[in-house]
Amino acid sequence: MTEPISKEALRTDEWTINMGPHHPSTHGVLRLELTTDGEIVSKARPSLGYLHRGLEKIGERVAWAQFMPFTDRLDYLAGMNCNCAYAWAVEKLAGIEIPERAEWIRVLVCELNRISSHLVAWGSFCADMGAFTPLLYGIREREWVNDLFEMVCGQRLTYNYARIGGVSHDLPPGFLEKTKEFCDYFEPLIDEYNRLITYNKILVHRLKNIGVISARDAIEWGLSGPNLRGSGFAYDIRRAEPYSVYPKLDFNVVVGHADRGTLGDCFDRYLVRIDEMRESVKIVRQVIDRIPDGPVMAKVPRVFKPPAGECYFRAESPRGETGFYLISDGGTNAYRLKIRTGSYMAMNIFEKISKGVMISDIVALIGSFDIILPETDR
Amino acid sequence: MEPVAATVYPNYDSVGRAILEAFPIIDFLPVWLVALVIMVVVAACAIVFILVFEGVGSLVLRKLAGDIQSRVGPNRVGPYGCIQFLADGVKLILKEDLKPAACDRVLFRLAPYLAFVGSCAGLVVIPFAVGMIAADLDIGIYYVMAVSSLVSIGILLGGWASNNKWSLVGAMRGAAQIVSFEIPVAMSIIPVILVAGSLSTQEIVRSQGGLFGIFNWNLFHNPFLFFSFFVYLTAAQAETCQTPFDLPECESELVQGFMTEYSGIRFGYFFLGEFGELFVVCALATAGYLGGWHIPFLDAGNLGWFWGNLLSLGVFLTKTFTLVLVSMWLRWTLPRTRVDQLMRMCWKYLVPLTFFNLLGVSLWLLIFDGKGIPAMIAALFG
Amino acid sequence: MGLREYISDISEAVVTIAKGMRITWKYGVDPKEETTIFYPEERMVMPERTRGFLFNDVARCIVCNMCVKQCPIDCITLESIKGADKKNVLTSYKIDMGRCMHCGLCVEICPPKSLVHTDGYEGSSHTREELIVEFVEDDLATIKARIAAHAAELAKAAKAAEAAGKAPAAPANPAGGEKK
Amino acid sequence: MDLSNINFPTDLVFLWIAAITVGAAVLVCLLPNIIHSAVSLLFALGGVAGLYLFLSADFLAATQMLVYIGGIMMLLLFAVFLSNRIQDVKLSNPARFQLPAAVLCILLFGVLSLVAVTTPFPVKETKYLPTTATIGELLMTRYLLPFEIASVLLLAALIGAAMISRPTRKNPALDQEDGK
Repeated sequence: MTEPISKEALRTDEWTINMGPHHPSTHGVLRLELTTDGEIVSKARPSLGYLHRGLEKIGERVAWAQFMPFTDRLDYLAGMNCNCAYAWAVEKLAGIEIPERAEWIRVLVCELNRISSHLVAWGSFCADMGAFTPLLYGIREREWVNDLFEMVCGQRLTYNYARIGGVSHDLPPGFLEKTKEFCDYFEPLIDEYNRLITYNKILVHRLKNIGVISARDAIEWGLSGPNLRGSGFAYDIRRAEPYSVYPKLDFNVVVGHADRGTLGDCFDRYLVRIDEMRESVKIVRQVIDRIPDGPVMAKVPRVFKPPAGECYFRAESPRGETGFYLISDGGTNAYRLKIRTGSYMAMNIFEKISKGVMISDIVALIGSFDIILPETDR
Repeated sequence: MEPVAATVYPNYDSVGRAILEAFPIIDFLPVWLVALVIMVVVAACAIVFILVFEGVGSLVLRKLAGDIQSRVGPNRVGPYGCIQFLADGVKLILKEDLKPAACDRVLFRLAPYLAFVGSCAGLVVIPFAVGMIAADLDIGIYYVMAVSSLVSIGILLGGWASNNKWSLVGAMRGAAQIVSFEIPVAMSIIPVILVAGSLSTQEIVRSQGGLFGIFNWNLFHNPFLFFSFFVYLTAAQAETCQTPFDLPECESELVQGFMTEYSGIRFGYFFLGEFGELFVVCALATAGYLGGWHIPFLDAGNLGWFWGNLLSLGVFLTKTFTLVLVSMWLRWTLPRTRVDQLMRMCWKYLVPLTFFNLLGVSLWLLIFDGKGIPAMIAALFG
Repeated sequence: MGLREYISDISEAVVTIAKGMRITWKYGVDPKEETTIFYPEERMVMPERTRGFLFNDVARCIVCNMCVKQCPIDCITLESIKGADKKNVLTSYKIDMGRCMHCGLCVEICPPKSLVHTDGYEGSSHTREELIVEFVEDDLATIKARIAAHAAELAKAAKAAEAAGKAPAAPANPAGGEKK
Repeated sequence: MDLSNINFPTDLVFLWIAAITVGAAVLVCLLPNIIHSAVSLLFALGGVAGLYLFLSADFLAATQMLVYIGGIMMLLLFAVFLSNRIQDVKLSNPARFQLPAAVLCILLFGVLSLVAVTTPFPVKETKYLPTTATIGELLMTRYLLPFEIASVLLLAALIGAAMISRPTRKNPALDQEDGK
């Protein structure tokens, strides 16, 4: 007697694949435990901590000013943003007014760094998708920005440029002209990138409708930065909670608009970064035109002891909100230092949205979140 | 039945005959020994050719990548890095041949040879020049399709024997992809067979001869063939796992897929096999659509043994290498598809298109009595 | 999926791929686009502010210990002994270049500006010990002898001054070694 | 000298190919690892292709390669690799009825040998002639109906396989793309 074959009899086993910590597409040492049924992923659990260095504890042990070089290591692609965010946070805690020119310089370098960070994000995302050439183009343009930063602070990756009370050096002569030159060179290239790969049919089909995050989910899971704006929610700390000289600047908050596929998919997050580069160039141009003269460093005592108290300061870094929560007991170092980063928050929702995608889409998801592992693990 | 063209090219059928003509002294030796010697020589020629092609090809691939990506590429070994490939080859041979502790030792060793043999056996029927073909098999193209199925077996076994889950995923993708894309590749070369009326590659090339230059190519025979050429190139790109479709070995997802655990010369065999396959599909495209070794406005058969072969070989290799370059150019431009999209492309786009083409070409041949557009235009002007 | 969509799908793919290939072609045929610097033969001109390896001009160093305190990762160690004129004299000034993160905080704080960044960036070595750079060239015995000589000189000067009945003019401190 | 009349030590090559075929076939039965068995089946099928070549059936040999090695072996390997816990299956069945089986085998072997030895095979001079055109013509004229019936059967099998393997779990993202 034969029984009809039921679907249950044809069930296939799931298997667990270990993706990372050594895997080219996990952008460092992210480890994912994939449970897959063939190519379909039923569960992807991120396992963090392979790059944990105890930065927050270090911050409680070294003096306020000495923590600045460590913030470079927080997000190595956007050191300037982390530098400035920490400086702004300490200044908010201590109530220091910094000179006008220093604020403008900080905004300038932050936006330049946003461009270079997004370039790497774009390039490595494309490399994950199999197109190797955009990565090299992105790195090529990033070298310009690195040259500029080397002029201004002497380093190409770990800048350590901001100081509590200002910035370490004034802009060198010729810097603004070179920056303007870079803007003129770079702005048409964004259109070229779009022609090269953004609207390429293969890329569009790889990214659209994958990893859809609704605006509500994005808020509930605490996403920030381009990952949140990719879901169509216009929340930019530079606008929502303005700091520094951002209120005086004219720029748009880029949001995803379901260009192809669904709102909040990987392609929207990708496009947000591309368009943000344009906005950053716009800001850089305004800063070049309007930057005032003056000192770049406020008077800060050599043994710096902020009054006892606590503060939270958030800044918009390329990977979302970079927030510093500081508690001072009036001593030379922080009583408690807590860092909130965009990449870590993006990892939370990973398990939720990676259900039912394919193995290739896992790579797309990681790339679209643009995570930096030192930032998630700290 | 005797092919008509064989009477036109009486003595240039194969390398074997060429060797016999060049060294009449071997007439004294026993026949089976001569045959054996000829087989070995021809096989050695093919292997040496594929080695040199692989070396130069990998160098050109890297140089091209450098040019496209605003870099330089290899430039240290020799002037402009021109002997980099020798250094690479020596490195591949000397490298330690690692085997994973838990691999299946027999199959792990067997797999690279299968892949290599499968892709390079196709060289046998490539018509390099007017008299240069290892064996002018009567089933030429069918033979290529048959032996290239060994590649998928090699990939599958290699991925499984590595005892690595990523390799297995790559092997499964590779096998499924190669098996699927064999259909559009075969279906898009069938129109050429229809036009030539033979499966023999040399016969197909000869059918495109004549003094019209490039307008005798099958590419311009009729619109369906023109379209079919591009379908063939796309499908061949997928069958050889070149970049937009390099799913079995995509380094950003599967970390080289089935090749992950291979090192040293075993990796080298896979690598050679990949390049060999690339050459074979491009050479078939040249032979089938781009007139093969035909020198425009010249009759290679009348140029004498030496010059005829040399010039036609040059023409054939130029055309083939152009196609190889296009494939590399694509490789450095495009992102990679996903596996389901790849299959969708195969079954929903390429396969129906090839059937459509096949129908179109058959009808064309039926209606216009086998004449192509250039021939009809020529007839119009007398 | 209608036939029209089917065909537009194919044509869109072809058009976007062709656009991309045009750009790679543009870069591929243009030799001027190469941005590589042939490093050992050509070198980048380092900007003025480059934070390369640290260098301490021990002749000017005042042994204030500020750099040691400022360094967030404690890669600077110095040892000193009391000099003849109550000033500290360096006997050892070591920087572990393997740990130094080139943040520049020590340079900024250095009062006599004797600690500077050079523009050097080539410092590979076979062992970690080789990365610990010692800036004081003389060994301890030499320095002690020099201090003793200085002390004797000072004493002589003091005696002479006592004899002359007026304050002596202290000679320059020679203990730091000669400038490199 | 005419190549078409080359007289190999034909028997030697034939024996070699036959040995490969038979040896691989024996290994299929004897190897403990089912995947090794599958791979030796590959060699057995390849050997059969070689035998076809000996019968001057080049088209058939290529078909053997294409269908059996490219298609059936592939499916076999897929099935073996992907089977649920294949390693747990008891590979060597507990041998029962050994004696009757042996008797049956010997009888069968005897009968076959007898037939092979006693049958007068008409030996013809082998002439290597192209067979492709003839086969094609026969398939399209005389054997058209069987050919078409086989096609319909295969098509039915194909559709059935597609139906069975249709995924139950749906990926909304993929569906959206499909459903255009």
